[in-house]
Amino acid sequence: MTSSSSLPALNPVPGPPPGGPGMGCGWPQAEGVPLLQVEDLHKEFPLPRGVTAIVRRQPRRIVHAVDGVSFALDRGDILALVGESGSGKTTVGMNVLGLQRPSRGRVCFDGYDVAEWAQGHGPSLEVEGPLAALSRRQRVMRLRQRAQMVFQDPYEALNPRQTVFDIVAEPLTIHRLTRSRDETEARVQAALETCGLVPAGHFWKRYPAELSGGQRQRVVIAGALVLEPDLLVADEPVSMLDVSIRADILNLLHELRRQRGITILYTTHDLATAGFFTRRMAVMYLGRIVELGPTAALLSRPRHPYTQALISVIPVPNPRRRHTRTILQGEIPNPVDIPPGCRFHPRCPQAIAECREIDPPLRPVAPGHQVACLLC
Amino acid sequence: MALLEVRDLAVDYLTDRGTPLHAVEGVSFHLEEGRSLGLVGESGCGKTTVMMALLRLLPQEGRIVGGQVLFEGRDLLRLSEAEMRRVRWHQIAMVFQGAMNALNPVRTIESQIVEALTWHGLARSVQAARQRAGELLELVGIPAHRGRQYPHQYSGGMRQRAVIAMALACNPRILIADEPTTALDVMIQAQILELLEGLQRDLRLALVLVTHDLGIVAESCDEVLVMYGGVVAEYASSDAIFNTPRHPYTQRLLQAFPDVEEPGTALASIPGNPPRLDALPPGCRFEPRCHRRLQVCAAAPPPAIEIASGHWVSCYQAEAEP
Amino acid sequence: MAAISKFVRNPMGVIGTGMLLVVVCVALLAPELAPYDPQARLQVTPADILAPPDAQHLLGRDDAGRDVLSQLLYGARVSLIVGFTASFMSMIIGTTVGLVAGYFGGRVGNALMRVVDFLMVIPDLPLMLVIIAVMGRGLLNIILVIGLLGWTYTARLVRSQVLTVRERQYVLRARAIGASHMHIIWHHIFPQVLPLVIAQAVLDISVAILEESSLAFLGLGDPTLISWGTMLNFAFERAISAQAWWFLLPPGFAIVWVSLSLILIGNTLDQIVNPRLRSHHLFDARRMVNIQNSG
Amino acid sequence: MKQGNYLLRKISFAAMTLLAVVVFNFFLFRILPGDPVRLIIHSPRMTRQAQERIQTAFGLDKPIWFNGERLRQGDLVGAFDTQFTAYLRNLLRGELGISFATRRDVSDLLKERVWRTVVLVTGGDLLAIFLGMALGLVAAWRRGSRLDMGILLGALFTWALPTFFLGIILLILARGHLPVGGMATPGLKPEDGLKYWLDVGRHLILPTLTMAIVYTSEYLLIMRSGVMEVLAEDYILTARAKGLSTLRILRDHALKNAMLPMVTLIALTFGYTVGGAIQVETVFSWPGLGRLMYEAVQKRDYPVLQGTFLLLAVSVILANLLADLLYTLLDPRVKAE
Repeated sequence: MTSSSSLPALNPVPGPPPGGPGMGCGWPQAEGVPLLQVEDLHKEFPLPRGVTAIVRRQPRRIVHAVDGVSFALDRGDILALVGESGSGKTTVGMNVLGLQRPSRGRVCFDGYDVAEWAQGHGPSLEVEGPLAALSRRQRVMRLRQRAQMVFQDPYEALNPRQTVFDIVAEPLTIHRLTRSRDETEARVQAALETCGLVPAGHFWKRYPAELSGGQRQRVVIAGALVLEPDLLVADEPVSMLDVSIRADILNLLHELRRQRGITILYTTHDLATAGFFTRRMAVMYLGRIVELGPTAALLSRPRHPYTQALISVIPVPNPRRRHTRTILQGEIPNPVDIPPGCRFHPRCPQAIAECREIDPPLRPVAPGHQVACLLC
Repeated sequence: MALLEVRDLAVDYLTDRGTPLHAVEGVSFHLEEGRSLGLVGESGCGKTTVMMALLRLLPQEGRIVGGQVLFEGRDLLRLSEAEMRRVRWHQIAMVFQGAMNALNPVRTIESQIVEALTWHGLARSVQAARQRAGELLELVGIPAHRGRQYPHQYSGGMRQRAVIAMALACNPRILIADEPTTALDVMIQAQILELLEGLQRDLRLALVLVTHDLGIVAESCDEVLVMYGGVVAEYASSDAIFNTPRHPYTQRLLQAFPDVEEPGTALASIPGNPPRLDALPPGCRFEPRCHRRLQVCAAAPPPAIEIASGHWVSCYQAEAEP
Repeated sequence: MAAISKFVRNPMGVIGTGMLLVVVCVALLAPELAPYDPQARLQVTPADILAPPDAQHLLGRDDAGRDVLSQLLYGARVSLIVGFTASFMSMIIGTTVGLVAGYFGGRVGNALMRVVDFLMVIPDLPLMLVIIAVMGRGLLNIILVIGLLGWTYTARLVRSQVLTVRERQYVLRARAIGASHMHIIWHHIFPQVLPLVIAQAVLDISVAILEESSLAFLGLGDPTLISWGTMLNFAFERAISAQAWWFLLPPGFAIVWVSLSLILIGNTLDQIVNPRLRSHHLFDARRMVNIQNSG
Repeated sequence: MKQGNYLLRKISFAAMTLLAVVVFNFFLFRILPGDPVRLIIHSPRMTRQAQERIQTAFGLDKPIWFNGERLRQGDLVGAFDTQFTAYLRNLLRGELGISFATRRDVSDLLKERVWRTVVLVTGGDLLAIFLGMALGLVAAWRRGSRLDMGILLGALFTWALPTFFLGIILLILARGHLPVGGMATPGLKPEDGLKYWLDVGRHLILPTLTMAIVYTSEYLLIMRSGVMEVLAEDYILTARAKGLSTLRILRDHALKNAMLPMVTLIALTFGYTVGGAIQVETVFSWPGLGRLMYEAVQKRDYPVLQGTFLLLAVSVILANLLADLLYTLLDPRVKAE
């Protein structure tokens, strides 16, 4: 049983306009830089203060959702961002897409720091190059065309009052990418069929409620794909789906990357699915990447105690291979009060005295493999 | 005599127009004291319905239309509602899916445990009941003094622990846990599973674990019942299900399940969608999606065959090698 | 479409609609239907004052000898005009405030909701009495007062609905594909709110009609028009001791008729667009086991 | 501490609302067309002394709320020597002006009548709350049954009834059996002791009943949908799985949870209840605040109107504050907000 036999065939699509992806929106690919480069990203959410807190002049309490995350993603690459809820992985995705404005740090998309564009109210920044003449809003729209999102819950991500056609055509209308109804229909059809909804005409008058979970998720992907983006941020795209459907969606993403060269940032809590089709993996804990490396190495020889524990508790579907689990006690601390020193030390089974004081940075331990731990 | 034996259980749901939908048909299994059974299937396969029918807690549209539920030889389906109330919680307790909402938000955790004890007459005084509630909380790893707190002051994992403590209040013979770890993080999930395994061992509980996650079942269950579309696909020991599965659905489901110890292996998927209750196939319910279907499969549902001792398969090709 | 067929299948909704249609027809056709000019100054003899019903005057005469039936028919116009225009005003204001406060939130949203809280706490009828007593009793004033004070509940309803819709992933998706705020509000938020707003607006019409009749009964109706509330005011002041039920009861039951019709419609709409969970956990469990005894 | 936040917020909101009502009350009667105070001053029905008394009491020779002239002269205190400050000063002293119609102090009038309305509203409201909750609970539990349909239709029908019309119908029906107007049979005095109070009680029956019937439907409908939502919650299923009986679940799990939101709703409904009191008191000539307000409207007695409105608004605001405080005590979740 190979994966490709169960794959939907990728239909030939009216390809991107001549000149490579991105040309259509007047934003050519830059040479020699990663498609996406995140540097020291911070995202903080201040908590509302009560009246008494203001009167007593207590400092504003801050949720450190993302607390210094850096990584780079080359064109056509795929990176899994793995973490439990509260690790900040979804927030990273939102900041990469410019749906939230980072508190600090840079998010460089094709050489431009898009962090500054995101729903800011400040003065329009001077940028050089092909986008110089555009307003902030126009630049954000360019980014929207090139970076798209796939959502966790296909039951929630589709407006129940829109038909499949309306949903997939909506980005085209918003970006005024098509000149005629025929052209819109052609592109919607192409996107739907790429995502395995064949024949497309059979689906596009339907409402989301008439579709199964897997079909809905395909519609979500088609709605992103219709803009022909370079980057897809897939936020837990299969966690709400049944096991028998998951593989289909993962295979579809896999093929999109292979055949279209789409770059994918895949956030998940599930190491097992991440291991299935990613080449690199980053494990996040409490707003920080604690281990980043090649998937195979990371899964077979995890270095960070957190990664080790996380892998050990994944249930193995075979009773003959039951193994000892390293179960961490307690729960992820509140990201308002991040422990001093190594943020993992209060739960770390191997912690030593120094861990309480030193906040370890990511250090290379093998080619392409970095760990933030004093003991590694 | 088995502690619990379910024979040919069938449940219908009535639609608005009064037509019955056959949600569950011909489900049989048995459970011995101190053993654990995993009930596996995808959403909508009827696994929760079976458990609700055991305790006669189906929703208003639900009807038990056939079968027997023998608890210590007594058919629970023939008890009066008042007799049934004495079985619930005292003999068979249940931890529901989504424990977040299983606790009354305006009452303390302790009072909700005490309620179960006093209602079933298991405490000499309220004082004694409180004492016992504290012990139960300690048993599941919650400091006793936190019993005086309200559910919203607990994290998700702690609420699930509290619900388990409440389920143990009356020393039940059987504990049913319906998706006890869904919506919990992997680490918390592992904590809860370890807790359940430990309790089952120490208290000689019979445990029924209802889940969609094959991995959980492989780790914690002695026997496994795989359900598909309201019927039993395969019922066998855990080892047989995972190493010599005979039903095509079980086989495919296992291939679709990613194994972290073998990253990079291709994942299989099952084409199509699970059957809808209002459009059940006339033959085998898996037939439209099956990669090994024969003509006979579409004609009539296959009977359950015991191909080896305790290994039941509902498939015409159960004895053929895959 | 599904909503319409659900409405048609609901007897309460159908009866309510029928009852409302009757009133609307009466209001439109009042000049044709009314046997007399209700305002006309009549030559009356003492016997005509509060004369009981007879063949010429099916509902008798009032204290000025005028035909009660004709007044009743014309009265429908005032009730419906006040009800529909005031409720329409409330709907527009309430929806706008609710959308802005819910979608944008922030300081403006908070300030708007404080205004809503404020208006909800002030007792309505005394406030209206005071304002009308000072501003004058014209029809326009009455409509304005009812309309401008009646939007708070709609605003709250819309806001709470917007707050939940705003968090849905399809709104996030709309942002991710580059939709503007106006696009999101118009295409993704408003359609989810509209059904609730309409159901509420229908109920608001009946509230407005009841409020107008209360004001009129308390002597603050438009003096140039005949409304059911004014009729009751006159009847109560002058006819109750004379036991002239034909003057007292018809306008009262007319108000009940029209407001009941609207409440039935509104309640049915609310049931359809606001589907609370279909079943609950406390029902007669004895029916659950349905096995023929087979030993 | 968090609970303290909630309380502080509620108290400051109530204070702001009060202030807003006070300001509104002033401006409505001064700024709006046909400034009633000035009209009355020039009324030929007033004696010269009375006119002068009003003139000084209201500071009518002064600017309305801000004296720019004085401010420019650097006189900060004088800048606020205005009609508005005069109004505030009077208010703080409890002086609400003099009734045009009866020439009595408005505050005396209010003092005399306020308890009569309190008795009526409290009695009617308590009865309505009790009936509404009980019937709403039963209807929700027996949802979809004939009993539920009957209760629901009854509630919708009474909801559609104008309060005053219900009063009139009861008045016609009860005439001859029960007293239908006033507070006591003429001739009886408080000095007559028990006999007098029993007579007052008999006079209270019809007004209270009218209030109760009208507001029962209000509470019933809210309670019914509230209980239906609670009964669909998972913890009710847990309670059934625990083996509890239906009555026990209704009492220990459904009732309390559904009642909590009712507390604030009852307070919000209090505003309507006051409006209902005006109508009921008018119909049954019950000499309370509502009847006072009706008479003031009829006679264009603006000081009385103003004073009554202020008192009613203030009491509704305070009732809401009280409900919020009560809610804090009852619902553990508020503390965590």
